[in-house]
Amino acid sequence: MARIGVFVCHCGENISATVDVKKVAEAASRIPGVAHSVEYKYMCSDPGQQMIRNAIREKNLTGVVVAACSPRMHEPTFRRACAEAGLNPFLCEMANIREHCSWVHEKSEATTHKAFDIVRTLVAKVKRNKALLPIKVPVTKTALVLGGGIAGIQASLDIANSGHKVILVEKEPSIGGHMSQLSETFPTLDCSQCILTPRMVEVAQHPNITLHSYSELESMDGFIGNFKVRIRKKARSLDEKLCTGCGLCVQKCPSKKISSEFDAGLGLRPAIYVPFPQAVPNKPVIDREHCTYYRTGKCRLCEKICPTQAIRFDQEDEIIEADIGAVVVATGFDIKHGDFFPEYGYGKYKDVIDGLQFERLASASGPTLGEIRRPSDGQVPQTVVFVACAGSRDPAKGIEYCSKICCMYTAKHAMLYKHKVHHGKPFVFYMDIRAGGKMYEEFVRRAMEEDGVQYIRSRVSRIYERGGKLVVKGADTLLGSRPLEIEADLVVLATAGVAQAGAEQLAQRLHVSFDAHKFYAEAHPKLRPVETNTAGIFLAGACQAPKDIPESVAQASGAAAKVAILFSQSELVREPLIAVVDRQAPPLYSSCVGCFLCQPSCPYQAIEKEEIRDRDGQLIKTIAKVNPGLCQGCGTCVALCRTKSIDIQGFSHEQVYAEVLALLNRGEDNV
Amino acid sequence: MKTGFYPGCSMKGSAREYSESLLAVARELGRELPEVPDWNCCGATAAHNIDTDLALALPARILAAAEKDGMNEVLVPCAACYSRLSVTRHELLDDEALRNKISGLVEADYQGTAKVVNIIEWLASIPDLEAWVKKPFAHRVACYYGCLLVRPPGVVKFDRPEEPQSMDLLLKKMGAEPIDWAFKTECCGAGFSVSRTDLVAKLSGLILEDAVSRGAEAVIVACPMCHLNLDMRRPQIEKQVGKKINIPVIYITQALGLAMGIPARKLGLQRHKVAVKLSPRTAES
Amino acid sequence: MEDLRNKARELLAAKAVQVVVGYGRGTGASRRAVFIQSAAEAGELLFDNACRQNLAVYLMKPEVRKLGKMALVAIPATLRTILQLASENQIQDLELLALVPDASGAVTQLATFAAIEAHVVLQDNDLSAAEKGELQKYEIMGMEQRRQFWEEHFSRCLKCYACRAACPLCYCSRCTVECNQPQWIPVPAHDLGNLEWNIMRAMHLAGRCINCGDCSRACPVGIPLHLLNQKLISEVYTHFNSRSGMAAKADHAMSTFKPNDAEDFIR
Amino acid sequence: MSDFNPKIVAFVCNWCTYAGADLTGTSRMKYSPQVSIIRFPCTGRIDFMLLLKAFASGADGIIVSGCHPNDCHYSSGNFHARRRWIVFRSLLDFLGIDVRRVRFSWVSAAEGAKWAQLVNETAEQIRLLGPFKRYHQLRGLGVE
Repeated sequence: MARIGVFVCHCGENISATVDVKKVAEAASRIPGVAHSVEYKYMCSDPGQQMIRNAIREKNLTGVVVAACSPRMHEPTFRRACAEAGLNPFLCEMANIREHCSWVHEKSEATTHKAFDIVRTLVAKVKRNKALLPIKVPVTKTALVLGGGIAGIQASLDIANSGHKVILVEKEPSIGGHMSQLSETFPTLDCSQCILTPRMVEVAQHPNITLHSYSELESMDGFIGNFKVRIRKKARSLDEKLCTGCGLCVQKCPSKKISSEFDAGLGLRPAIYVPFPQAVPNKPVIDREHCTYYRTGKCRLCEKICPTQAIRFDQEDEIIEADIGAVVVATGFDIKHGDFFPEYGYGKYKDVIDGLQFERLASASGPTLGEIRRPSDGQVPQTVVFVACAGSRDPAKGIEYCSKICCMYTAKHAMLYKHKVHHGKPFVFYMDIRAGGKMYEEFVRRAMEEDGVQYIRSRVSRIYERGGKLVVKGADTLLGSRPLEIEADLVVLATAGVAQAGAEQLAQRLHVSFDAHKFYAEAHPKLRPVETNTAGIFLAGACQAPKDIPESVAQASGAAAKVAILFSQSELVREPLIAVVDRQAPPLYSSCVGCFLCQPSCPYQAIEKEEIRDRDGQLIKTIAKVNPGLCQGCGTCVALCRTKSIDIQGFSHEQVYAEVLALLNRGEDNV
Repeated sequence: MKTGFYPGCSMKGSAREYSESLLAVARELGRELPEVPDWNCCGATAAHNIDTDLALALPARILAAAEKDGMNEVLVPCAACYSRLSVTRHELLDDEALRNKISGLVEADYQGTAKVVNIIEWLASIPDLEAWVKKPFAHRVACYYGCLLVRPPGVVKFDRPEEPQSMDLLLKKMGAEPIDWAFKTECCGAGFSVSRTDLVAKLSGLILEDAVSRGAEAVIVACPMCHLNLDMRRPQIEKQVGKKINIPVIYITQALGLAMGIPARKLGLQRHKVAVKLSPRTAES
Repeated sequence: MEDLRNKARELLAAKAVQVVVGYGRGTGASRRAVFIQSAAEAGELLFDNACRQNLAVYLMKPEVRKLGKMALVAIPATLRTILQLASENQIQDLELLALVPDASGAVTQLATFAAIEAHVVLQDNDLSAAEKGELQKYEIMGMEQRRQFWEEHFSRCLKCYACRAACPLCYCSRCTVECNQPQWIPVPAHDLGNLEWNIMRAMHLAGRCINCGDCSRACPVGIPLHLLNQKLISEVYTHFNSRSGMAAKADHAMSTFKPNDAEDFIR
Repeated sequence: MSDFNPKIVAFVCNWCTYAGADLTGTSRMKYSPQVSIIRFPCTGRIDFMLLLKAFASGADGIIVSGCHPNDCHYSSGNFHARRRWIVFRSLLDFLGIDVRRVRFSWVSAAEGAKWAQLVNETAEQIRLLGPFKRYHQLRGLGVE
């Protein structure tokens, strides 16, 4: 026989002002199975909790209902109090008579009556509650970091320095990401590579970090603390152990006219190449699409001259499997390319370039060795127009958001140009200047005031070539919208920051969600900005939204801290409110008929197939099984199951059925 | 499928040759184009500056008449009329209350069943147009779309508003070589033709200069207003730019008519201010 | 007919199957299922327009299944049932043969799910014009009239569960009606129990029923149960563009979703 | 009829509508006391049989509410629920059961005002429809 304790709270006057709490407690004492029913001014106070603990011990209670505020407020408080008195915390329920009753109704009989209905409902439920034990899951203390840009590098170093193993996966031949392509960085104008490359080397040499460059995530299964990943290490066509990185092959390769990805298409590279001189690892890759040997079957020059015989033409992709406890996704972003601005002639005119291309022109390691020379004829441009918001904040282009980094890098570009071409005339076309950040506004003002960059508040309507010049048309909206034309030698478009190609596919592999623009979605936009909705997977950097370097680094350290918190425990403890498939005695074994219609309904892929076999190993039946590590307890499968073979702990069939009947004062719990 | 024809005022006046060439081509293609019965002015640029209800009621009356006559679509060759008719249909289909109100004003139950199509859409819908081409129109042409044919993008939705391509594709089918140029959708000055001819001369001058500088032999248009400004205002343009510009301005239907072997007179080519003299070219050149 | 008998003889003689489930003579002009286990008995097989039962129901009966590999004389509904059962992991490919007699009496043998799928796409799998017309008749009735119609019918329900026994998709080893903790559906055959039983059955068949009509034919008191199933077949097809029994591996309408599933009542 | 106090059961998910109803409380907005809430983890958990049980046990109206599409705490439970309700509602209607007695809604954790409005609208609707005698008179659970 159940012995339920009911504790009705006044919440000062928050409840007692409209609900007759004495009457509720008195009526509750008459519910079958209620052994103790009291009211008190503040149940959540120390003396209030002590009343509950004492009653549990003295009256030997088998369940507790606290009629007070919302369980979203104090359920943990009262469950803890029950546990302290030796009652399983899952045998405590809260009847919400404040938010759902006293606060929303006037003082009346009906309000008191409703409060009692709620109490009776929860008494009916708690009678059917079962003592549950928290689920403990072991944690594999190795982190997977996807993406070797500045965010991935920072996250890897922070996790590794906290004493945990890291596997860093980068899809390009070298880590470094977009930051390695940049010339200087705002707002300090220090050289990007000078501050980045030491970190890259640190990654390469860190004993806790295993780096897989030229690799991609193939698949991932499992759940927080217990992921299993498969990484595809693409064939570099050479033996990395033998290769010393001497670069002889790169110098001698006869096919040298391949557009360089690192130089954003402005420079050339050979078929066997390292993306840039400071690459980590400093081992070349053969680009099989362009290599003469792969195309024609002849050449093999690199093989002949390699002093360590490291070239392996027949090398195949390798699949590496690993057990992982947490994942940091730091796959970064891209900028909008392609036939996106026909009105700006982007992709049509050689001298209409994007921001990354300008970075390469301005970079000392770039194709022009840092001299600003335009791509079409190598001349130094005398007039340069920079167009901010090329696509961003433009619903007509399908990109409503602000790409956030362009205002700052455009100011930087104009400055760098002016520093290199003293007599040059830089113009910036902008909508608004968004320079929120430490020393950012000052930086933009410096561009305007010290370096004489002309800022024109105007959208650009069209850019076209006329007599070797690029005519940029706009209207100066601060000067009465006077139509305006500038004849430029070079135009730099700050094209919108967009999600990486393939972001969607990766999201599906990881089971994380993304927004309308394919940027990965954080679990909460304010309070959980580095977590995803999938436990154990964290976000860092621009894969979540366009971000600048300091922001990416800060988030990466945040994600690393989350990983370190996870790894600080040997076991994860989770609430046991999960679905369970029933088990019965032979010959039925389970009422589950194995139709697996529940399987696709699970958002967490938690439903597995379990084979029931006899002692000889003969298959008797295949039934569903819920993986307790993956199940998050939504209960969709429960409502779907025709044989009622799946039930969910904490919201079981018996519990909710009894609640419905009790709420309407029917069934065995009626008064 | 019944396609009606809404000429509007221009096709009966300053742009007679547009109408003549369209009907000549249609006849040759075996397409009937009955006029919308009892049609009225679309309101053009004037109505929507004065009264929004009037601006919707005038086109709604035309469309309701077409609907009543069993027309499934209405061909509107004038870009300005096309804009007014499609905007009206778009707005009335979007808003039931407004539709009821305007239906009441024009005393007709407007349903929106008749689609509004422009000349490009109509020509593009003709299967195997290439097969009708007897004498390829082998010239370098600048396809000039003007402002209203492809805009506003939320309403017309048939080509992209910047750097449109549909007219270029049609001209390619006729054997022409469309050039890549920057003034496809720039303003010609439009309705300022009378009140501020100086402005028209300046804007249209830029258009013609760019077309000529890129080697075009003809400018192809699909709008009476564009034609008027680029052709009839040529003396003012020439005065503005300070040089002679000989490039002819041809309606797309005239170019098609020539390619189909229809005599120039039937296409009204003699009506232009700027003489249409195109040097013959072989297919290779 | 001879074709079918010969095929059965051949299969049994070659031990390709252990039992041929087909139609034989029933009471009067009716046809009933026969279980032919030897070539000698094959002469009992019949095939004509009176053969309407969905023999796939026997696929899920353990006593028939234990006879061994089965060849099933199949009408269009049977084939779709086989695919539906396959998609619900109840039968494996190559576990059975389907024998499909055509109007001329010639028999097509379908040995794999792939072959059945290829055959099924060519069938007319939509509700027939007559069925749609009948549905519409009730759809345009007033709510109160519909309520009375069903109240009258359900008042005769005996809770004999013949509908369940005849249904090839009611194969659960424990039906919701047999759950008593809690007792989801009252045991007595009173109005409430009857209504809840029939709602429950229709919901559990939503997105699964292949419209064989055996439930209505089995009902001893003549409740038009097929109408409920046909209504939901039509809803599932209209709203989710999904049809059951078309493929051996399929997304089930009620366990999948599309983010843009349209409705007009959730406000 | 004027003293008819309908009984309305609300089946809501924990993460959006339950929290939304909490917000109604913290904002001290008032609504009709005829509605009581039963908490579920997700709308995906709500079994259609429970709705039948509520009617059979004397409910005059039902509210079912959860997270807006794309906002589900479990990412897709509400999408599954939506399919279920599309089919279930058509079936009830086909059986001549008045679907105006079941109100489906999406109420987010931020929509305290919407919850109050939803409850009041439903209560008003059910008041107009009167007691669900037709259903309660079917012989069943304790209604002998």
